[in-house]
Amino acid sequence: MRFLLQRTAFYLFTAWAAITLNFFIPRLVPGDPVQSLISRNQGRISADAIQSLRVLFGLDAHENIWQQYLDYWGQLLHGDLGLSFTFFPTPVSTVIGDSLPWTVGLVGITTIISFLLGTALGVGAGWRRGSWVDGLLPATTFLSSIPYFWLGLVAIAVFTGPGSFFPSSGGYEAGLVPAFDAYFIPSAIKHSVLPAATILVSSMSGWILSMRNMMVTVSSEDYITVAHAKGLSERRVALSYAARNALLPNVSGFALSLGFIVGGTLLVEIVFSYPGLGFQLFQAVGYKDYPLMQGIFLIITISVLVANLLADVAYLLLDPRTRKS
Amino acid sequence: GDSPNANKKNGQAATVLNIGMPNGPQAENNNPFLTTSAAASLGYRWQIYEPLMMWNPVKPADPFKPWLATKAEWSSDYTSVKVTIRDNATWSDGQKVTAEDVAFTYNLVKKYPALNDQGVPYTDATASGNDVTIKMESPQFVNQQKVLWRVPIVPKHIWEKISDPTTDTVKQPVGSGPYTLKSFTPASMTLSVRDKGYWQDPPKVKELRYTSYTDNSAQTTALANGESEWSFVFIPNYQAVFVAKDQEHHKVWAPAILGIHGLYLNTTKKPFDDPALRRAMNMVIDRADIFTTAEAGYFHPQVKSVTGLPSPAGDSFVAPEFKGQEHKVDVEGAKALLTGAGYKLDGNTLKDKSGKPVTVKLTDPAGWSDYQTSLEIVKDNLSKIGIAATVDKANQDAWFRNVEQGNFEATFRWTEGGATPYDIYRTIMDGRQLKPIGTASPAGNFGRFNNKAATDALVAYANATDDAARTTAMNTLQKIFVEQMPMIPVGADNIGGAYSTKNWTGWPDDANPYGAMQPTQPNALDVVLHLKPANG
Amino acid sequence: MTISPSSIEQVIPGQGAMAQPSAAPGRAKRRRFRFVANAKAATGLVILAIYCLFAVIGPWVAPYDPDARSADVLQAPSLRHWFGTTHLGQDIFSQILVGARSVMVVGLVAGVLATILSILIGVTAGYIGGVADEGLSALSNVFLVIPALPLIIIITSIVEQASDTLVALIIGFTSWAWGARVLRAQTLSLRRRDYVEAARATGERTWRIILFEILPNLTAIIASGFVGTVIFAVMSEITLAFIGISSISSWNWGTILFWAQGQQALAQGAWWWFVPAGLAIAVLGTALALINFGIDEFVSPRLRSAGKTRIRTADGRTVRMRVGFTPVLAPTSRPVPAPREEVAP
Amino acid sequence: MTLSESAAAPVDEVVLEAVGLTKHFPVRRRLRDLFSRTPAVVHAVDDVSFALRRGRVTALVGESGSGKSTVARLLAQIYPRTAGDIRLHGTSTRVRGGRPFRSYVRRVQLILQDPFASLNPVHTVRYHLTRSLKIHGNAGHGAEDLDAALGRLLTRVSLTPPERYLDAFPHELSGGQRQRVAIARALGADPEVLLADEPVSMLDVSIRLGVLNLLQDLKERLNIAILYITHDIASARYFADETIVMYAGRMVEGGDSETVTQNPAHPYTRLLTDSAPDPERITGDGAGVDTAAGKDRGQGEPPSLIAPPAGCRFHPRCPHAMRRCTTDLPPRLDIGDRPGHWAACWLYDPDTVAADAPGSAAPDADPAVPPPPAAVEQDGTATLGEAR
Amino acid sequence: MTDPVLEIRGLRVDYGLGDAAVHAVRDVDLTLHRGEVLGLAGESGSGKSTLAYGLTRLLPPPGVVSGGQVLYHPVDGPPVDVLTLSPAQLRRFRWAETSIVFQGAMNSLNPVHKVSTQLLDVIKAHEPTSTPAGRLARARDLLRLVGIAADRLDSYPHQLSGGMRQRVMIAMALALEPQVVIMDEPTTALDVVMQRQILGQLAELRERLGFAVLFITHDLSLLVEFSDRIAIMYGGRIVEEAPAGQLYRRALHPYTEGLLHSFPALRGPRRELTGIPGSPPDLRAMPEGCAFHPRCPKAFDPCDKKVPALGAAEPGRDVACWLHPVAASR
Ligand SMILES: Nc1ncnc2c1ncn2[C@@H]1O[C@H](COP(=O)(O)OP(=O)(O)OP(=O)(O)O)[C@@H](O)[C@H]1O
Ligand SMILES: Nc1ncnc2c1ncn2[C@@H]1O[C@H](COP(=O)(O)OP(=O)(O)OP(=O)(O)O)[C@@H](O)[C@H]1O
Ligand SMILES: [Mg+2]
Ligand SMILES: [Mg+2]
Ligand code: NI
Repeated sequence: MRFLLQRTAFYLFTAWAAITLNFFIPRLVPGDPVQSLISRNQGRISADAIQSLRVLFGLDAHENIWQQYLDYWGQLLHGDLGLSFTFFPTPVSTVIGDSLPWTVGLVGITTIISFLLGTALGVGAGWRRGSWVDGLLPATTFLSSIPYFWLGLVAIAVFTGPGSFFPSSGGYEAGLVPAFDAYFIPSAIKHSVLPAATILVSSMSGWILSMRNMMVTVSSEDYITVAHAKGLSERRVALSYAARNALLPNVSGFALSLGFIVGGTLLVEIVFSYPGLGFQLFQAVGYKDYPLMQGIFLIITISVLVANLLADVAYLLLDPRTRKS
Repeated sequence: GDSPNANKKNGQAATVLNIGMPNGPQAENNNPFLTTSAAASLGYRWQIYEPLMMWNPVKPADPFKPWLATKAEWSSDYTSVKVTIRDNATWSDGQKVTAEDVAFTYNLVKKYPALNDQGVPYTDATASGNDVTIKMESPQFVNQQKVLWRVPIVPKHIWEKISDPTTDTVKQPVGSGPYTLKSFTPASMTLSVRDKGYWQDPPKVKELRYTSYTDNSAQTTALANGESEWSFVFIPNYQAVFVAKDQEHHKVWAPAILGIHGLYLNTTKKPFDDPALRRAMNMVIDRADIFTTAEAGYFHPQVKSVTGLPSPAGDSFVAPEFKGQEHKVDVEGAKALLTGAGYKLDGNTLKDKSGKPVTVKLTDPAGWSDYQTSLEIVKDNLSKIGIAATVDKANQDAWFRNVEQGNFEATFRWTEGGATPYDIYRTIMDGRQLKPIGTASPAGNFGRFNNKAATDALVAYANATDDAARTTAMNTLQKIFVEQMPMIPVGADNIGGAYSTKNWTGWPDDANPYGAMQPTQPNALDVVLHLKPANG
Repeated sequence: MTISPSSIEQVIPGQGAMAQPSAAPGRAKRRRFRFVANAKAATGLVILAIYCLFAVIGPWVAPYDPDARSADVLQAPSLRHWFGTTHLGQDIFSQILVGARSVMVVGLVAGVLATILSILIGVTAGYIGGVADEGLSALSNVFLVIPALPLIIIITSIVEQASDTLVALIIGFTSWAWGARVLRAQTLSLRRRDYVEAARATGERTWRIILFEILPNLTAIIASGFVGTVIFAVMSEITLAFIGISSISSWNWGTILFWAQGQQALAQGAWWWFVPAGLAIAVLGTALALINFGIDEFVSPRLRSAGKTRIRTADGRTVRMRVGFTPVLAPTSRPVPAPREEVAP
Repeated sequence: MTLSESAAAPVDEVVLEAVGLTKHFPVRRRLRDLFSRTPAVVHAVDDVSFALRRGRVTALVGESGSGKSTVARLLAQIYPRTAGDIRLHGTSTRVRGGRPFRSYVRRVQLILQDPFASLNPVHTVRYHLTRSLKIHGNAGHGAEDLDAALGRLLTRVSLTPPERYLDAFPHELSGGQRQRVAIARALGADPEVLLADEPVSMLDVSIRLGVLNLLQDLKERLNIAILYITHDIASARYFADETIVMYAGRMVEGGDSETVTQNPAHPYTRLLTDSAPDPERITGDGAGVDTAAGKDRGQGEPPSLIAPPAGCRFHPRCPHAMRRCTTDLPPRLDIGDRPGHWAACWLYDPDTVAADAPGSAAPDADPAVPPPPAAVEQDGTATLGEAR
Repeated sequence: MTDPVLEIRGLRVDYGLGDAAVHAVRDVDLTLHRGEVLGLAGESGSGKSTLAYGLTRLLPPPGVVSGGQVLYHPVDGPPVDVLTLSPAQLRRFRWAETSIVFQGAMNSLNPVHKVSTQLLDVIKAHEPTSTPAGRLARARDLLRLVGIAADRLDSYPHQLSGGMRQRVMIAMALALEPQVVIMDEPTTALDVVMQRQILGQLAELRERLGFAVLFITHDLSLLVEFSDRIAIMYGGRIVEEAPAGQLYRRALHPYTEGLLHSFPALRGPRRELTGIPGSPPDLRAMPEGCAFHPRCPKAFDPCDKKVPALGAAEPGRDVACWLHPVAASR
């Protein structure tokens, strides 16, 4: 109980710090959205449009920063993240709402698959050392050392093209409307295969390795020897005793690494033109779209926080030692 | 079933046109006035809303083509225009398009500066019968197309109910064009043709599918493999990457418009304040090399005329004395010119009159790869006359600021474009925009070019009430430009596109340049109306 | 970047399972540095050394000026241009060689900075404890939770002219948190070690205890954290250059990829523009990962012995080592001897 | 350094004295504690008083968690005390670090239990000893002095020849050798008091003896006062002049070692001695364990130190507990069999015993249990006779 | 009580293979009789644990059994050699016939599973046909047997004190009523009071259930009191084996002698403690001949040349020492 309270306090503090940081950082960014818009339309927005855009974005008003900070909190507490510049006047929350499902769907699910698969292989590698899974390690290490985006681009070059099963970009076929039907779902899945495979290939080795190492460490614990001595079946010893315990450190590692994953998959989304959050963030940075930047950053931070909180709860459930009341 | 995707398969080749733009995911926003809307970004606003007149940027001097208005009459000083609205047009909800609607639209733009993306100083619009009189504060001879061609006409009965038209995303756009919005997703939008009520023959294309690809490379790939049939995107080595993929059908058309790109020189910095040096530099810069190497041989059509006016769009404006005079690389000529002006070529180093070596720092934003490549070529070219150039890859924001504030030596940049060469010369030489170094001059004259005659000619051209005065002013501008060379012109803006004739023919091309081809221009509607099924 | 969570559980060298009283005196004094003997670490170090060498001499040995244009536009690899040329006829091999410096400098500077920060913050928090600890832990937790790459992208885009050093500093300043956390946990446990207690009881000053008693025992963890940060920094730098956020005025492998991507090298079939830089990064990453494995195995002897699982017996059979089922090499075929006469107790 | 062979002061002079020494560790507060006024603490050490004398070994015995190590750390001033006083040569001292702390530890040195953990694995023997000499200014001047001092130190703890050990790392030494290095490090300060916290419990039986003999030798030759902490009461009998028994943070019995071990007065001490393995107890049939003894001695477990039992802390486990034991804290009561032998137990207060039958408040009160022998006839001479 | 239940013949256990191998257990012969407590003593590193793990084949890598036999005599049926069992047979054999209690109970119990899970596990694995209710009742009985309230079944290991955990381990060891219980320093981590409580209980249980115990510790005084017979190990070999009382009163091997004079006794006259000079041998570089001779006060001519074999010096007493050449004649 105490543990959870403490963690909650920590999460609130972190959330506050992140939100504050979030507020100040874009304000330090020089340049402004209008110019970015012009540069995007090299030469095709007239000089006279600059003023109209400034008026549009409300950039001509000046307020002191403290007041802005308070307004920002006021807005946040009303669930209002402001209006995006890039997609003016679409609210940031709508933009995020549109891209979040894709990120969660692709990155989220793939990350979980990567974690589960990597952990399972790691259990195998750690338990039966010297087996084929162990032999896989050097190869996966090499693959995971390749930058995401490079792997993705090469995959596109190699696997896509006219007549190929794999589409080169996008989350679904053009002309389809997102809906749960027999046309859209297969298309969405088809489009996610390559990016998902890229993420899998480059992120899995981390899990395999850490799980393998934990398995090796746990395998030499006395209680494993005792489990063997008890004559339990190999499966039971491996899963219920060794893997169960080896999993514990990986759970919190998993939550913490979510932050890294979001950063990394940003690139996958860019490369595969996948309409997710990472790509939006990249665009927002490029277009100086502070409200969108802030919104996405906030969402990412909060989801990492929530993941951590969940990991804490999972840890609490998995490890009775932390549960003492 | 009732799935929105159910009929997806039966829309085959001859009914659908796939249009792509490399603009990233979009948010649902069909407000035709906002540059930030998906409708503007991808260009489908012009398939739904129509302008009063159609103008052809490829042949800017050609007369305007009647569209929603059957005719337009400018007052002699170009401060007001009287348009007559066609009486057979209807909105897609069935109501008639009236002069009231048009007047309402112009008053709306006037009332909300945020919607006035062309910055035309409207004062008033009044309807009477089928006519609308639109009044402007100042003469708009050079901005005619901004008034008649760039303003989408919207229905009053809908827009008067919109409380804030600057933030409304117009979920169900109702326009006078032949298409209505069928579906919207962040990456793709579908427009379907209206059943009835369009004022001219309905288009053959039953459905327009817009896809917003995340970047140039994705768009190019889509073009290459036929997913996209029409787009505007920079394709490096387009012959190999795009055309070669389907020699018969994949085509690129990139006509120049009256807007150019070139090397701005800071005329306040020594020794670049010397026109002789600037002209010598112009003489060695290999525009053709830049065109083929940096611009993939098509993207910024080479500006050949010494006046900096692109061809053919600018041909009719070229002064008699410069007609047919094309820029040629002439290293020896440049050297002679320099020696004549007191410079010394000391081995591989050019020394100025005071004996200091001439060096120049070329800057452009890091990510703009065609500009960067251009600078590399310029650097190479300048070395031929002993100028040591360095290429600086700047941060984009810093670059914008520095260029506007005059903190640069030489930079590649564009000029504004318009219906006449006025916008080109204004961007380069307008003394009214002259600001001290350190103060931003966002509208132009980045090189701080200070020439009263040029400014006077610009003012005269914009305010002139007769063609003779305009011609005089234009000739003066060209003469000053050629003699002073405040900016070295290299290429022009193109307003074309990459397209496929596999399913649709009738695209504009050199043989029939009936309009701009970029899918985001108002002409896009005209283009679609020209299309015919390839096998039908 | 994924960091194996197991590194938190690491054992201190000379402690725990390794502490066996019977090691012959006089052998291998500095076992701290013996991890070099680990095959993986050695391979990694050799590769890293080669990279470092190129980082130093790259610009001198490069056959061409990486910026120089030539008439050989977009040439496939040949004897003249080992890795082919770009659309401007620049020599890609030279670009890779020259780019190595920036990559290595950013990696190392960021690694050093992050390591120093993580030591300062982690060890201080762990050793001092109390309010200072709470504050510093909260700080590092905040940095841990905030996704690093997006933060780096945003901060880098703030700076107008992000030089290599600056990029390195930004990466360094944003990526110390994980190391600090691991170090804090480890320091916390070291602080309770008897030898620290003993040093205190002997009368050592606090700074000496931290510097001479605690830090040396953290070397493996610090080294592994350093290597991890270097990997992360290199990847971040390359990513920043690739997506065009950081300045690309100096060559690094990300810049090469940026140009290749801008010119759609792959669509043009110019694979040589793309592949060498990617492989150079991957090999560097693998080398660093190998060093980290080496350190991991050195630190945790259980992992080290985990390597050998099949061993060859004298008579040529292979025996599989397996937890729970000790192999029997020569089950005696001797007949069961007659029970000896036993006397009841 | 001097390592004075003949101490100036007389043997038996009190060097270090603990007076009413108390240490409470604050417990991490739980949510519900916010509402209680008294903060929860671990009563690790309560009201401990004893004196360490020059040239004598005082043993502190007690089960695990009884507070022995805490006492040692309090005396070494590594922990600040909650209450009580520490007197060095009669002067009250309280040091918290810095110069006063160093000058205190120069005279009072602590040796830790685990020789495998108390030497830093990354430093050589030379480093450890040099530091100790340097900190306390015993290194002399120059490298030669230092080498000589190092040599003397190692010789003192019988690690000869010194050169063989000086540059060795701890992992290259056996447990006994390491413990000797730890002792040498303590001696490097040339202390007057050695606080040895279970210095041999981690060592093998055969090596153990060597280290204990070394301590004995140091005591005799250098006249150092030694606090020997152990849970092995038998070794206290052999090596300590005086033995103090602790239970749950309190001293329950004290006296000279032979008396306390052979004729224990406090029921807890008796439980301890009865429980100690004793080969002499072989009954011949092999089933050697005196199960009966194990039975009637309190079964339970040590009490919680956060909320220790009122009265005598042993009463919940004590077979002789009386009602008074559950309420009043027993004072030190002299046993009278030997001078200086005392126990904190109401059984030795005749009034209390008269008022209430021993065992009446015992956990599972069993009237059949005979009263403790010591309470009835306080004559330990029979056993003591054969002791020396 | 005379029939053997476990016979170890010439058991050799190595760490590693080939030249790098450390021979931790060398040609050990040892017999455990039905129902007896056989104590195994010797200083740290003499190979006691290695022997225990080796004979049950639980030695972790790089340990290997390099030779010998471990014959188990079931109550009915022919003896089986544990070393030749297949993994499946071994699994069935384990715990049902031979169970083990290790030194650290905290480490022997899986911290993330309830006591009940770990107890029921073993019953379920060996008696798949039993009903859950039946198993639960068994588990309750078992806990009661070792003096722990049955409601502790739902506790996690960390919620129990060290003594309770060790008792849970003992209960678990007895769950399948094995013939042999091996205990490797089961009480070293506990204090003496707790140690006595547990050993007392164990003795009682053995009385009731009749299993044999191989009791390993280096605390000789504890062994003497608790076991029927004692075997002394030194440098990987058994150097002496005798009934507890006899061994205590008169040790034959100088090493045993030394051991007996190394620990102070609480009772009785103060003995002179001589200890054993020198330090334990390095298993990698064992001295020639008798491993003890470099430390042996009585070493003489043959000691540094030939390894003395274990042989009956007196009825019921075996010793491996050249001082007792009877042994060598075997
Ligand atoms: N730093 C601390 N914070 C809180 N409680 C402590 C601390 N140190 C010791 N204790 C508690 O104080 C009590 C006495 O501990 P101490 O280490 O002095 O016992 P001990 O007699 O030395 O035991 P052992 O024989 O196991 O070494 C124990 O209950 C212990 O849990
Ligand atoms: N993994 C290993 N590799 C090499 N030698 C080992 C290994 N494990 C143990 N040994 C050695 O084998 C010998 C026997 O060890 P073992 O643990 O059996 O001794 P023990 O008699 O049980 O000692 P203790 O009383 O300390 O438990 C020791 O000398 C030890 O150093
Ligand atoms: Mg202690
Ligand atoms: Mg052992
Ligand atoms: Ni709780």
